[in-house]
Amino acid sequence: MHEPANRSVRALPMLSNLMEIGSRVQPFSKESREKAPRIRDAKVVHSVCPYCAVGCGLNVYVKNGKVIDIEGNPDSFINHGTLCPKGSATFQYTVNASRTTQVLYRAPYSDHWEVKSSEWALDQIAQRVKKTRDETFVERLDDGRVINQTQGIASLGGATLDIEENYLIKKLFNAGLGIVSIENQARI
Amino acid sequence: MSDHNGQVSATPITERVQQLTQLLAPFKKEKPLPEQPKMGFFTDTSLCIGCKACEIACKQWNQLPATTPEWTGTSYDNTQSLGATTWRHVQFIEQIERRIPHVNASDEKVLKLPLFEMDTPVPQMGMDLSALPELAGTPTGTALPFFSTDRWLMRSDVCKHCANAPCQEACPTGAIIHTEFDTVYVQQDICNGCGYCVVACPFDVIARDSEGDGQAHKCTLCYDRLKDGMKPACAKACPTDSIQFGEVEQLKRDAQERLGFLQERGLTDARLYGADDKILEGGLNSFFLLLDEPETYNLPSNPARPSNHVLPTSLGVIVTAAVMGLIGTFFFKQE
Amino acid sequence: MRDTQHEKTERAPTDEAFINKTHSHTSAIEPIPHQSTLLERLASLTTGYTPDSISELKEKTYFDYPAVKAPLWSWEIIWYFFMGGLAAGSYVLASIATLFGKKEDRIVARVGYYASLLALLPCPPLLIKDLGRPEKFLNMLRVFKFKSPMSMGVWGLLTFSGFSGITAMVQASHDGLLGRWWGTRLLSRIPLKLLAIPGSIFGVFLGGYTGVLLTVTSIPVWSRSKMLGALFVSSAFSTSTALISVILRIIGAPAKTLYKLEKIEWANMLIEITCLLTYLRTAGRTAKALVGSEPKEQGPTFWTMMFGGGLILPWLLQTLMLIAGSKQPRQHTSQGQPTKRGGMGLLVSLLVLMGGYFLRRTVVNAGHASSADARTTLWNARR
Amino acid sequence: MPGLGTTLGRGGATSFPQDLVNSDCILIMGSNMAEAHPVGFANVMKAKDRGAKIIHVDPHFSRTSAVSNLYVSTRAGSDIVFLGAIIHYLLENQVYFHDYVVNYTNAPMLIREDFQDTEDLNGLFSGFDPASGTYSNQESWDYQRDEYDKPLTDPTLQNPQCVLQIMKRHFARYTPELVESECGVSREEWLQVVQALVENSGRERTSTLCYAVGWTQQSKGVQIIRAGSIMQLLLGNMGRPGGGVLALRGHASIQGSTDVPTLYDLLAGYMPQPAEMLSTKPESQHEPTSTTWGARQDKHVHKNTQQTLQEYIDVTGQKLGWWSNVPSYIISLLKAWYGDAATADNDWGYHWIPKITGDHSHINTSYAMLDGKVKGYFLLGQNPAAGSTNARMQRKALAQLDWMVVGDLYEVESAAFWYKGTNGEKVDPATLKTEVFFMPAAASTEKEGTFTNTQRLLQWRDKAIDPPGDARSDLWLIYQLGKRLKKLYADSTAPRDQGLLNLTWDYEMEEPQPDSHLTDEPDAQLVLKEVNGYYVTQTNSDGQVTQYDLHNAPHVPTFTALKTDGSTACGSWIYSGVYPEPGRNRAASRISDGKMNLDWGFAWPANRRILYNRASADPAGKPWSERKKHIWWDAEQHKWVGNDIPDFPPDKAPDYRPAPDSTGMDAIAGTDPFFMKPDGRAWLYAPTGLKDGPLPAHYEAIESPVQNALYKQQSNPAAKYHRDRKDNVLIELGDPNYPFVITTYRLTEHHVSGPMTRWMPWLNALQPSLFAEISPELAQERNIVDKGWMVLRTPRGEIEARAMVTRRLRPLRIRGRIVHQIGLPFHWGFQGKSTGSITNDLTHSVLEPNVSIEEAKAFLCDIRPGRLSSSEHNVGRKEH
Repeated sequence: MHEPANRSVRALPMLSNLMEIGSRVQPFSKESREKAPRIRDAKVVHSVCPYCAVGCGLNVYVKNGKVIDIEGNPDSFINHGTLCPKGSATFQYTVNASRTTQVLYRAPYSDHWEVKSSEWALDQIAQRVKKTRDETFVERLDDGRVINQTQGIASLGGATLDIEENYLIKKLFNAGLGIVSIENQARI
Repeated sequence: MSDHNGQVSATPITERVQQLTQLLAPFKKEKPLPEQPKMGFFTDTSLCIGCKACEIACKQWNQLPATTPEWTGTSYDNTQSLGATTWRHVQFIEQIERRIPHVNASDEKVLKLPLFEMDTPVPQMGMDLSALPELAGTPTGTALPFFSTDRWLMRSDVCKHCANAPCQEACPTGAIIHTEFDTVYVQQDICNGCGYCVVACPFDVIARDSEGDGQAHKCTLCYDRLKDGMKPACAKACPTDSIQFGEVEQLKRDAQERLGFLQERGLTDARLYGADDKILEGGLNSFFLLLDEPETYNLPSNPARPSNHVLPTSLGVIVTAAVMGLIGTFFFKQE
Repeated sequence: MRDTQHEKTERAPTDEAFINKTHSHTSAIEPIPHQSTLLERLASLTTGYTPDSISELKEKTYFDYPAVKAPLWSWEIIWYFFMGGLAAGSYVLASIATLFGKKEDRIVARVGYYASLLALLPCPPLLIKDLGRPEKFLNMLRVFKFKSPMSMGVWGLLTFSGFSGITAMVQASHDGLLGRWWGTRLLSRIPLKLLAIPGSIFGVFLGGYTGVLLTVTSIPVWSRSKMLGALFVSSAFSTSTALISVILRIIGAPAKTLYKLEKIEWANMLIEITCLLTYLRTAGRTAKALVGSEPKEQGPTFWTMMFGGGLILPWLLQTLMLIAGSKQPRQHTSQGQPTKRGGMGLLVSLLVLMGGYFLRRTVVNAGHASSADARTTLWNARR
Repeated sequence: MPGLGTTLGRGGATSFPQDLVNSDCILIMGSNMAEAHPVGFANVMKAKDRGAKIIHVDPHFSRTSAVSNLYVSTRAGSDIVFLGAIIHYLLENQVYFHDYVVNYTNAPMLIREDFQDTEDLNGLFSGFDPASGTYSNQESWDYQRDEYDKPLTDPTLQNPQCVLQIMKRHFARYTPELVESECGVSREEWLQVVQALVENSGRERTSTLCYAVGWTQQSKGVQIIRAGSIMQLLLGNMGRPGGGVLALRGHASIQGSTDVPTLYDLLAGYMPQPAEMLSTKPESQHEPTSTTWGARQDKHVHKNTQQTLQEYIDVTGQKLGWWSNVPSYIISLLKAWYGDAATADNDWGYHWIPKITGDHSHINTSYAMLDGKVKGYFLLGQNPAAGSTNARMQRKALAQLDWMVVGDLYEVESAAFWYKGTNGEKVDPATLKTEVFFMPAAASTEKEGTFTNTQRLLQWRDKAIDPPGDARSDLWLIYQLGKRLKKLYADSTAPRDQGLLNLTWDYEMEEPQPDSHLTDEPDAQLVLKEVNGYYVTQTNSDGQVTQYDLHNAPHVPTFTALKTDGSTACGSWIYSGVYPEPGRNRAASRISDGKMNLDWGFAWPANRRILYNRASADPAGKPWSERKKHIWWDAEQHKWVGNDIPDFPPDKAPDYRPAPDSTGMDAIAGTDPFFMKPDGRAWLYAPTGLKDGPLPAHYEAIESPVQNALYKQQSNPAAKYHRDRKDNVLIELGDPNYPFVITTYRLTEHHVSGPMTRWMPWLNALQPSLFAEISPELAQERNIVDKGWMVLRTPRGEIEARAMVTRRLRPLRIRGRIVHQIGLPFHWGFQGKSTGSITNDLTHSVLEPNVSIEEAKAFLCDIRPGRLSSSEHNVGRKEH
């Protein structure tokens, strides 16, 4: 099967030895000798993949206050360390220059965002909620039945949030404020 | 170095010495590390679900930039090839027989709505159901094939980590080495981007990062991870064990077993690629189980080992030069 | 035709149907009978392979994506190959003239050694510029690897540069170009003949290794035939003979010497033609990238500027001149007249130089076309 | 998932993906599992290697089909024909699992004589009110009952009024011929599927059914799931290893967000939201949608109002079975919410909970928004402007708001709708009033908390680092907002504000998190403790009563400890047990044992991994077979033992028979595995709880190219059509302008409408553009060039996509006619690093009656080559 050239090499062991000059010893560099995975001394934080609902375990590697690597958790019986492409890309989901990290505000009819502080925004939102709730709250139906609800405010979202967050949303919006339209992706 | 200790006079000399040592550092060839068992990949395409987790896991671990997005329309493969910043690449090959649904002869052209002609009776209200064909009784048994006849082959391509790697043989700086794990590795502190490895590789693997550092790059088989006994990122991420990592000898035995398993299940086209010593006279440390001919996957079935060309071609040079020299001598000697 | 079957399974011809699917962008198969052009016929004749688009389309590939990477090399390497060939050939020719030439042939040696050094000068910069990381050029000297023509080439070039440099200096000392002082005296004491033989060996190396360099790759058009080294070295000889001949015809040289050069040139070209034809025949289908006429293939340039204009035409002219020259009684009496300039030979030599350049250019560029041709790459690897 | 809830008792996947390796046959239908759940699908691949047969039935040849043993190409929207024919086959050939069916399902129950089937009424069941478009009177669907209200049965299954006989008649015309003509599946291929299932079910073998939104996103989604569940019950595959129905859910905590619901019609743990329906029309019309559980009211308690807690309990609780425990669950919830303010005297604060007055589901709310009735909107991690059906309408609706709050990591379409449009469409901000607050959110790695995954498994995430910049967790946002609102209302004495003022709202972190710079982050563990439940008061042996608050209270060990006397508080009873004692957060437990992994996370309820696992043993309590044993009765220990936590009262012997007048759990026999149902049996036939009939019947999709072959009734009669909406124009049957069926799906490389993937260069490089998959035949018919552009159009909108001409799509022969299907992913929008048309601009907003989910998996469209004119000079896309 081998080509003639090779046969000639075999025929001439001397020649083949000659050809090996420079190929036998691997010229390692310093860097190669010292190579080490960057997560060698990193802190491992256990997490769960934020995408689909299979629930793959993640290991988040942290060094100097920065996430340096996110991989599957090999101990998890769900994924045994494996991940799909989205899960494997969780690093880029969290460490991404395109992320919006400032509170943005768009005034009515304005054509631009304004950067605001969280405190300011929270105060404003609370005031909007109070105003709208007070304007739209219905205590009783015409026939006298108590309903204590408002349809003036709605909420959407939860399937990507934590249980604890869902719990507080329902508790505050529903039990506290009387908002009825509290919905999430489960409906979609 | 010496800002506080006031060794001012020594500084320039030290610096120069350092500069010199830095310049010469690459020339210092470190002692090769003690040999470890050979490590490699067994990529079993019969298990690939084309999820491309390997591509991303590789990018993530090695922090490689994304390639410019380009929608190719070549099935679900928008990656197209391995490259300087793409070290795993999933291929998609559609092999689908066309079964043309039968329509009534009169309607063979474009059928416009509404048209509700039936060629099998749809049971109607109040119809005598016994008029319908009998249902099959107890099942006669089903022997479903391992894959349905329509196939969408998927394969995660990667550097083959050849036992006799043409890129390594070609490399004029010694940047490309066989590591202690017998993987083929480009030492980035050495490579000067001559590009010879690029044309030496028979598998479309190694490439020079022309938009980046100008050096040659390819799968490192996660050399850094191997040093700590960790699995390479792609093999670790692969959800279906299509990418298996381990000692080459063991992997090759597993591969044979898997091939037998598949052939027993009727996959007569299944074959191993690079698991024996045939390819490049030593086989591949990263080898494949294919479900079709290698060419279907753009794999050369038996590529030449470029370094074997050195002798015959040189012989040609010598003979030709000798003849020409003699002719020159002859004519010059002529009166 | 009524088909009572529920579904008809359109199986055959599977291959063709499959091709239709996977390669619909190649606008399917062209079964139109194709009137082959002159170049195409030449290509078939020389390579022994007639492209057959239908059977080639039936070969499997993956969406026709390249199966090997394209070479990174472009004009720097083309010029390096050309200049390196001139430097090598000139040195060897000069050495032959030194060793075996008559007294009047000294001028060949003189011009040859100088030309060699001059042609060599741009080579290292060209090579370094071609690197991805030019500043790391010195890393080339980290290893010495027989199997890597690139590694050997660097060492060979380095050594040859030494010989070429010293030889030129010696020659210059002889010629008094460096002035007269102890250094030049020392240099002029070195016998040229001593340098000529080892220098020529490295010259042959430099002239030929470039071909070996290309052959020791996976690019089909370069690597299938093992004749590229021979072809390049023959071209190195013929182009440098032409170069020296051009210079001599410009500065003037003994007619006898020029006549010798003409004969050498003629013979070299004949050998080059032989090498080229052998190369094409042994490369077969893979030579398509060089001789074919499809986009990116080098055929049109190759046939006109190299094969036709740069080899066959000057060879024919040279043949005619030699025949004419031998019929015309040579003016042996004019030995006393030292010089002759210009003439038809100048044209021939210039054509040869052009051919030599285009040989490098088309061969290197054919590497690009060849790497893009997955079907031929995969065919080439079936053995 | 009331499909599962009504049939089996709980609206959750009955099993878990890792159990698939124990399957002998896996039928994947209505799911592109390999692409949407690759890691879960790894178990399918393992099962296949172990010899299991993998069957994929889908309109679109996907990566799931590619690795299956058998791919069956079917018409979108014809699922019930396919499954109905299987049910017919099983019944007709008596190849169902007889002992299982007789003992564990309601097959022997007798149905009232006045019940009329779709066979009798040409596509309608008895009780339909055409005026309201609802089954306003479902009484005729009920069982025949004895004097104790217990159903009459015929164990011989011969009585013509028994469920099995009714089903036989109901499915009689679901034949292989029908499958061939309606699904476009050859009868041979269909038979292969049936045979594979039959061969791989029974005592020795089990088969699993996997489905996902391919079923739920249809106007009859619940009934398709019902049909699949019925098939599995007849085959005897429920509650057994390698069996069951695996509902594959698509979001990290979508299960969690229904368990601890952010849904308008549910309170925690699947108790319904109290309702006071607006109109005086029959109550069922405005009955809340029953998202995952199915309504459960005992047919014999009818209350028109739910003004008091007792009325609520009467309506929502049950006399029989597990739901008799509702009082302790709802009172503990009220205690968790209103703390000390909730007392027996004030009905535990029940009146503060708002009553729903209609269907306030997402799409209906969007329409209310469009009408200007909704002023303020919170969007937390959701993107209706691209991700919800009829997205164009959604964007219009957002523009009618006074204000909205968007919490997300990236500036998603819903946050940018006021200045940007799809395909380069001009939007003039000066005309849009909506005030927008964009609150940057923390990523999942930047906060701690719990996700509940597809198998009901709670898993805790530790926090890796602080979020960047001003980004904060949604927990922080809600908590801080609540604190501010409480302050704003602090002086109010108005009764309507007292709920808010009494709301317990103290989740202050006791110690700051290590390495964190955030000081005002609430303590997620405390919230989880409240969800788990705690003792408000405890009485020791001396009769001394100790009062506790959330911070110092002892944890409730499990939901059986919950009380009706107000001594316990619990945020979601089904999660009770997740945090049974201080320092023992079972969601954060990570111990894999290679078996059932009972110490990895916590699966509700009570950490049971395979639901209804009592059914893995025969009526006598012995495993059906050694090969498939899971739990069994240990007579010596007098309890259920085995590999899993028994999903059954642990000491209820198999031979226990309830007294005729027993109630609550006492009415559940030792052979009744489905004890969430009042009769303890799985419901092949649903005598109550569904709005579109007790049995699945085939209706065409709302938009279909063909007439319903079986009934005069074309599509689901009870669906919510929104016909009066001008932006919801529907394609009429036979409209030649819209001849093609379209179905949508996910690609592995992206996530839903893209908010979590389209900003990521790595993923964008893998799938850079929206494309539509069409067959070569259709491409030829419409002159569409492979890799070129094409426009897809419905009356709701037009979009452009790249054309991927592929044989993976295949024209079907439906009743002698060619029907073309188009496949379309839906991951794109106008924001992010990879942009493209919004697939949801095409979809309509007709909703499934039980759960108000839209129909995105089967509708009609037209196509043409080319691009949308507005985008021809649009952004210098690379594809040019």
